[in-house]
Amino acid sequence: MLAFLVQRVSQALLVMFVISVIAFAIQDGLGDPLQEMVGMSVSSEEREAIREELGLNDSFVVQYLRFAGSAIQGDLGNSYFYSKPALEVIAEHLPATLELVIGASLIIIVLSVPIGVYAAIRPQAWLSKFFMGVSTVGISIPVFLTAIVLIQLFSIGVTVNWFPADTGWGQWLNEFFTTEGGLPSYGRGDDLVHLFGTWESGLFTGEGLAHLVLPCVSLASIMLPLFIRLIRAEMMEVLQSDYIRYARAKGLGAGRINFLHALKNTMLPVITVGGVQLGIMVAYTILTETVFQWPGLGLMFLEAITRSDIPLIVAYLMVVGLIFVVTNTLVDLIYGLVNPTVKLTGKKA
Amino acid sequence: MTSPLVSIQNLEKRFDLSGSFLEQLRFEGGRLRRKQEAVHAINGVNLDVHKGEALCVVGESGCGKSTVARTVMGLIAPSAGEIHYGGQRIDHLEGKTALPYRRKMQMIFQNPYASLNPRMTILQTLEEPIRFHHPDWTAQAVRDKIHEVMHSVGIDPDWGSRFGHEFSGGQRQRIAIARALAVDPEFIVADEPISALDVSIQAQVLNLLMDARESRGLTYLFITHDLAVVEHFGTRVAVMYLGRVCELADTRTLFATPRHPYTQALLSAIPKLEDDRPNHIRLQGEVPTPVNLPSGCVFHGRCPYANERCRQEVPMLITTDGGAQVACHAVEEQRL
Amino acid sequence: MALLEVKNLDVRFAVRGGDLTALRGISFSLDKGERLGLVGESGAGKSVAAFSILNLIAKPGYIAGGQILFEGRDLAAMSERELRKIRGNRIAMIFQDPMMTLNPVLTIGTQMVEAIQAHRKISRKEARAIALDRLKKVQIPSPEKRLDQYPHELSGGMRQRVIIAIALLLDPEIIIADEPTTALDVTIQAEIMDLLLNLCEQENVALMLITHDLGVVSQVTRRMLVMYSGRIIEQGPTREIINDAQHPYTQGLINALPQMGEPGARLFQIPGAMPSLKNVPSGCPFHPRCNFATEQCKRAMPAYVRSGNVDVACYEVANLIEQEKRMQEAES
Amino acid sequence: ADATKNLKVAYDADPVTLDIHEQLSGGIMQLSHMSFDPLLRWTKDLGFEPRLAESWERVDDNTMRFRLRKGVKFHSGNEFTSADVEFTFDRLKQSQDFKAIFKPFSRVDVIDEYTFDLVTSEPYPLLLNTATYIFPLDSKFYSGQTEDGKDKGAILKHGSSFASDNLSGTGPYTVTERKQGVRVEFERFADYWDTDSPGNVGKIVLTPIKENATRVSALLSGGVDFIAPVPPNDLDRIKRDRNSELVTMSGTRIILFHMNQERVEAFKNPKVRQAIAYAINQEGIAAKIMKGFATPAAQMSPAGYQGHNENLKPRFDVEKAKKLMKEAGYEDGFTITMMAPNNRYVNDDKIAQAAAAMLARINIKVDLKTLPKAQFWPEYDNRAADMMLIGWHADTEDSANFYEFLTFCPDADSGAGQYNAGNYCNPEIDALVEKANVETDLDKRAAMLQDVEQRLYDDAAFIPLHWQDLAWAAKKGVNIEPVLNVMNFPYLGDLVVE
Amino acid sequence: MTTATVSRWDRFRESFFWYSFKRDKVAIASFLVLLSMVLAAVFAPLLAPADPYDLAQINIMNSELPPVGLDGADPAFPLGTDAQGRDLLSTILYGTRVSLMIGFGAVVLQAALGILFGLLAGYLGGKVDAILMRIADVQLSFSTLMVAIIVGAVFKASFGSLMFGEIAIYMLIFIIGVAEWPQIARTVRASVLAEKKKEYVDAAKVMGFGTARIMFRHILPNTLSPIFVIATVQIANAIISEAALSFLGLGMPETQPSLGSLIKSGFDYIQSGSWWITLIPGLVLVVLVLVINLLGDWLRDVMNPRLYKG
Ligand SMILES: Nc1ncnc2c1ncn2[C@@H]1O[C@H](COP(=O)(O)OP(=O)(O)OP(=O)(O)O)[C@@H](O)[C@H]1O
Ligand SMILES: Nc1ncnc2c1ncn2[C@@H]1O[C@H](COP(=O)(O)OP(=O)(O)OP(=O)(O)O)[C@@H](O)[C@H]1O
Ligand SMILES: [Mg+2]
Ligand SMILES: [Mg+2]
Repeated sequence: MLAFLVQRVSQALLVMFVISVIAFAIQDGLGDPLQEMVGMSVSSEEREAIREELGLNDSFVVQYLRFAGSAIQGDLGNSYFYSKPALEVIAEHLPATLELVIGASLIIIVLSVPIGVYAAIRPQAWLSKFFMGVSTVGISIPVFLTAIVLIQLFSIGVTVNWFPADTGWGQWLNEFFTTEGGLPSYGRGDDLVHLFGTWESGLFTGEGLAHLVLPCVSLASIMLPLFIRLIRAEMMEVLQSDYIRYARAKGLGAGRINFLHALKNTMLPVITVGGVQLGIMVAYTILTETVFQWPGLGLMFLEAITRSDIPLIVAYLMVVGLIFVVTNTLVDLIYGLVNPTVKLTGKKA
Repeated sequence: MTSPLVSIQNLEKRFDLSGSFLEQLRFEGGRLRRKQEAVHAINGVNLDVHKGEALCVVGESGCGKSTVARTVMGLIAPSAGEIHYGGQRIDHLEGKTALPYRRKMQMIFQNPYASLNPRMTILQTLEEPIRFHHPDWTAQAVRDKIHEVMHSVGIDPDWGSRFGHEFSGGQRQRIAIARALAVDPEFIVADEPISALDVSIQAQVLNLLMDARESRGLTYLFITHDLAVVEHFGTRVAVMYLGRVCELADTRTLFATPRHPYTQALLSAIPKLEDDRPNHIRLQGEVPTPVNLPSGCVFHGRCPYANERCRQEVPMLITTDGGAQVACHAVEEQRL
Repeated sequence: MALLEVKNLDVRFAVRGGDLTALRGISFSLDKGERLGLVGESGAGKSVAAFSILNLIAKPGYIAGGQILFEGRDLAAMSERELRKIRGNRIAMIFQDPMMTLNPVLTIGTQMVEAIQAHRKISRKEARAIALDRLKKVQIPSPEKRLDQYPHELSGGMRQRVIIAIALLLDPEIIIADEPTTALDVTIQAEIMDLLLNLCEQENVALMLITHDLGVVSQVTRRMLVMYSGRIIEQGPTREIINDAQHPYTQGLINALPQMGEPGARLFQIPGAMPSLKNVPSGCPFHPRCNFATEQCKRAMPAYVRSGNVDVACYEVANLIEQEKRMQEAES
Repeated sequence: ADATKNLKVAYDADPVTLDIHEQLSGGIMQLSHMSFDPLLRWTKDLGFEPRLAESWERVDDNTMRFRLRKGVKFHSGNEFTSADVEFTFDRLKQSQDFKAIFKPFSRVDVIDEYTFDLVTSEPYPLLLNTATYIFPLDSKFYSGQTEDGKDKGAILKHGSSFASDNLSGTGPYTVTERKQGVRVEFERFADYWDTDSPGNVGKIVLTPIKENATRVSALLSGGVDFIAPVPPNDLDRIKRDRNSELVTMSGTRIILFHMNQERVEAFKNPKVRQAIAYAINQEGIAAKIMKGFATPAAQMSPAGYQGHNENLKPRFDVEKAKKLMKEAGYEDGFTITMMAPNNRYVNDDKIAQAAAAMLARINIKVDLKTLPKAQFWPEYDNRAADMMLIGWHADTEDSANFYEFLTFCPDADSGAGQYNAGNYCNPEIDALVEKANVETDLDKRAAMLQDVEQRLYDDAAFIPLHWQDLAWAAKKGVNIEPVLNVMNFPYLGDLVVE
Repeated sequence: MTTATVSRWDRFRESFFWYSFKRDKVAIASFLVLLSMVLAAVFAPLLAPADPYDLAQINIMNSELPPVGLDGADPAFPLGTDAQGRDLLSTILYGTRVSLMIGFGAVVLQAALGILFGLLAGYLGGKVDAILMRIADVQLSFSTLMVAIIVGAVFKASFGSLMFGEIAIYMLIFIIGVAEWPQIARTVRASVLAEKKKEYVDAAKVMGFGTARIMFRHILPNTLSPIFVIATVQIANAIISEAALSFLGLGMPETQPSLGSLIKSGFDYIQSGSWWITLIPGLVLVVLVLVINLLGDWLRDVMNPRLYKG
């Protein structure tokens, strides 16, 4: 247990160190942060002076050491664009992203488990085949396309008149495919509830929730098929095992066998994969947030890149790296609690 | 007595369980402690294998039989002790210097389904070791050799282009034996070569091994847990318990007069065709794990004759009047 | 009426390229309190036979014909609901590998209690009491502790004891034990067999013991079936078969045992190996390996003939009996 | 009017700071017009409209006297006086971004509470233009020290300063809440001086939506009431939408190519430059890529500017271009590199691609790179490619500003020709511009500047493409049209919502 | 040998692989679609009506023509034109080529790295394993997207923006390859760990074979089927990753478009009526990725011994 924690902490530190070095090494390649800070007509001397003031003219090593020195004290520098501590900026954007991730995770959990289990129990049923087919198509569509289509359908709405409107069924089909639109397509809405610190939440108001729908659905659309397939595959394998046969030989009902004996064993590997995917999902928010202009970390990061806001980029990468390590650690802890046969060590399972 | 072909001296093997230093640290009673755990797979084994004999090693699962075999073959390094071959210490040899012994010593494995590389044809499986050890041979010579070993284990040379999975267990085991024989070894370690096979096939393989021994003058270190096989096949038997040899004797002597209480229990437990009820010597207690070795005689927890001395003192192998070597205080004290 | 009577059972597996017949025309019966042995080489169909008795053949397998009469009711035709009332309750099963049969993520207690509650409407507490009682019966050290342990915390021998305890939970009429000790050491195997035998005798439970160890069969059972390639080729009283096997395969099986030969001498060996189900030879499936095979053997499966108390499916034996009969007739 | 209506606005960006002297950019100017008032402001037809200054008169060649409106209050409640103007002027001279514009000015002389003189060092024709940049700050509010001992008036480019988080102006809206990059909330200032203003919007929520399509969707799906800018591709769609209204104006930002004579020998030859000018189809680009949302240009000064020369017309003629190439001895063409930003101007990368395709026809092979602006500008400063695309808007709304930055002989010391990536140098023209810059007779000055345009045209000093049009869109009932102008500073204080 | 050895082809035709392929309509259809797309891409220079890289062939006045069948279409441009006036059919053919090159290239690189490191980590164990897997862990802490953004910036910094266009395709291959090697390395390592326990490895050791020989000749071939399965899926993923990067403006330049950058360049037009500029390449991309995924699914079913045992 101790070794496990020490190992994770060292991994987190290593991740953050590597990121910060890389990010610093490449900062020149990202462009000139001054372009966003001053107007076009400012002279080169003025610019030089600002550069000097920001310490941008120092050598890489000097800059890095300065950064590392204050980073150890928990100060990752000031964002050029936001003119305040990068961590503060991240703290402000984090809730939006977390809500997105939470919402998407909920969708994934609520849908993937029943669908995956069903498809494993009844692999031949047409509904299973339909779900599997849809999920294969699902993983083949890039998330930004999904998002674009969702906006078109549910925010803007489409009017369909492909079918002859003079026939009853044609009219019905037209109406079936015609969408109203009206769901919010950008941002988090105005009706946010202030929780604590910088945390404003959209989870408690109708408007906030409405704004969450499309971004969450499109974010979930990448991972959902993966999870359905994973759960189905694991469950099918578990169902083949001796202990399931044995449970049947004991005369247990199908419900108990499927949902206790099989599902519990199925979820073990799923938990591990889920942890990794959760980390990846934080990264995928870059795409979703771009399309939906969701004021979270991903959008902030992408804008920081176009603005060469190095301190913010570094801080973002470090925080995301940290989030990844932390979620994985949590997941491993949960795994250790749920699975009686493992004991936590520094080694990977 | 002539000098032994293979000599295992004071062999010990521990498998570390506790991992790196960090993982050994543990909170206990509010204090940080370092705790090392190891499987004591072998704890001081001495065995000599003489030319031409078939020394059988028996014992229950986990007693270290395979570990002995694998250390002898150099697959794992011993924690302590030495292995000698023809008077030469070999356990520390590596690379080129070990090659001559690789040829002289071969191994046959338990699981015929795993011991053949599934991506290699039979021909490739047999050809590779020959070419490797005799790079100077002509293609014809190699082919002749393959023919010869295939013939001697009774597999049809026509099968050469097929893959292992196309054969039954017995046939695979023959191929594995052919592979071992292809480099003309003197000494063969067989780790439970027949326990995965059906009775009717067991007989075929056992016959084959006996024929090979006859025609090629092979020496075997034969590992098994089937005492009936030992009785049939072995010239001498070593009975192991928890990493120690507890009895070592000629086969006949051992089966006629088992001395060690464990050997006695073991022999009585073999189900015989003529029995119509199990009638075995009942042992008490649970089998101890090799992680926390009991003090004294490792068998004392299950032994009906154990006394205080057995719990304290490790018994040494002593030679009894029958010629058998037994490690038991009760036997030494003639309580038994 | 026999407690269990299997009549002409056929089991097939629907695999690519057509059906494989794993069991063909299996018939036998089991009386109350009787102990029956089922021997044969790996792949002969022993486990399939065991599972099909409980109608537990997993897809792609299916029962293609025949009847499994338990107290006169056909299990092969029963609904899943009714079957569930029998499984684990009237007929219990012990699986081959104690390492794989217990669910690794549930405690022993849970797995015992659920088995009881699946069949009896009693409280958890009462169920636990029963479980504890059974654990005591199988002589597990410190049984109270075991209820809250997970399978991986027990040794192989203990797990098999737990499984026997679970089998006994609901006082079944029949226990089917599929190689209950193959994965265990000789000394432990002897203890477990002893235990199983004693319990069956005490409770008057019928035992169907599946094994490939003839020694065990002879120790434990009174009647035995010999299977080869999905068929029963010989059945009768254990003693009689062990002492004087009729079928050439049974004879070979017995003679190939190292116990039977002189130490150091070549063993009797049956040439070849049991065919896989994909290419079962025509006629008597044993004929390619049989020393006595004639043209007749290749053509059709021989019918059972009775020699003493033993039923044998072999032309050679039939011919011998015929001859004997004729000689007797000639004599008289 | 009662200010009771709400307005949801989506721009492509929100103001980066509340300190309007920290940066000279469109976003900040928009903020300035919402929360502050200038002394005077541009009208739609580029005239001047008095705001905080009620009137002005020239005292001498170098001095202009302004009279201030009385009874104007800052958001803080402080009274607005000449002292505030002086404070603001001094602060502007400190500002890194503004000091260049205010270079010709030497001081503000306070005459009395409501009168002051603005003094230049030399006669300066653009005095009033520049005065539109003076948005008086609340001197009392911005003086003194914060709790942690920092000067409240400090202008800090990075790191937070008092002024970047707090604001007190005289403008129609106070900032009630601001979450940078997410939203800014404005509320009508109750004591706003301009009681004649028809504006009836009480609350404005400004959300930045950077992605064009999303911004348009936001309007169409009813999420916001007013968006800017409108991407050219969506003009049609908005026009067709029954609930939305589109306003477009031809803008003043010129988009052009520089041809670097120092990198490419051939560009030294005026014939080659002219050939390129003939090869580029400005009309095509404006029609197809800009969807008609641009005014094809043959010069830098847009109509309305003093330098605008009516006679100069785009001269697309491939045959002529080929002929010129032949005359110049480059019939077989040559290869050049081209660079353009891809997220700075409307369709900038597509314009560059189209231009490259057009040059291919006269055998000039173009190796084109498009870059995000943060990477483009450093390359631009290095003059890293043979042809580079740039857009320019004259902060002074005056032609001379174009020449000073884009065609003057580059001089690192004076800063002249800072963005002249063509290294074009014609001292005669420069001298002419200098002369115009001290000519206070505006008609004479106009003639001089138009001459400059003509000469640059003849010389093909650069390749003008078009003036980027401006477009805004709003829900029906939001009467944006009257408050819009070519500078793109919507005077939202006067906005009427039905 | 006297026997007539069975030819590889016969062996293949008898194999389970071929058998299940013949029987699976989806697999056959997917394979045919993929094959035709690959062929079309490979022979794009022969098939395409125009060369989209040749700027002299483009006329701005032809821009945004709709596909044939719609009002205002020009038969010279069967799928219409994009905003620059390029023939969409040609750009799609060339774009598919670029996408496929990136997909395959990235996976080859991934596989090379993943196999090498996976083998080393799995077989040698100990420190080598610990170090390699730690690196993999660290790298997995970032998604491909983030790695790509960072590595892309490094590339631009070290090669300068001008060179960047030429090397963009190699850069993307490199980025996606490097970003995803841990996936393959882990799979390889897992199967090496399983294989290493098997006795044929011991048999090889007993023969005295060297480490390299055992790793590459004996173990590697036995880990190939899972590699093959994930490699297929990874091609699909690589193509999607590239599309995502292009969508964010970090991928292929528009002058040398991949399917992703075509979608991106059309994205601005989708709502203004010129939907075909985005939708047609989008559809091609989805179909391409879909058939690869379907083949991957099928391969998984065929090759996963756990699912077809018994
Ligand atoms: N690589 C290893 N790491 C850790 N422990 C090991 C390893 N190999 C063997 N052991 C342990 O060493 C002990 C002896 O194992 P060994 O394989 O020699 O037993 P065995 O007598 O051959 O048993 P079996 O009859 O089951 O083959 C066992 O407790 C086993 O768990
Ligand atoms: N799911 C299945 N699909 C196809 N064939 C099967 C399946 N399960 C079992 N079989 C076949 O049925 C035959 C009988 O198998 P069974 O498991 O009953 O043998 P067994 O006698 O129990 O052998 P063992 O001693 O190895 O347990 C075998 O040939 C096996 O291949
Ligand atoms: Mg072993
Ligand atoms: Mg079985």
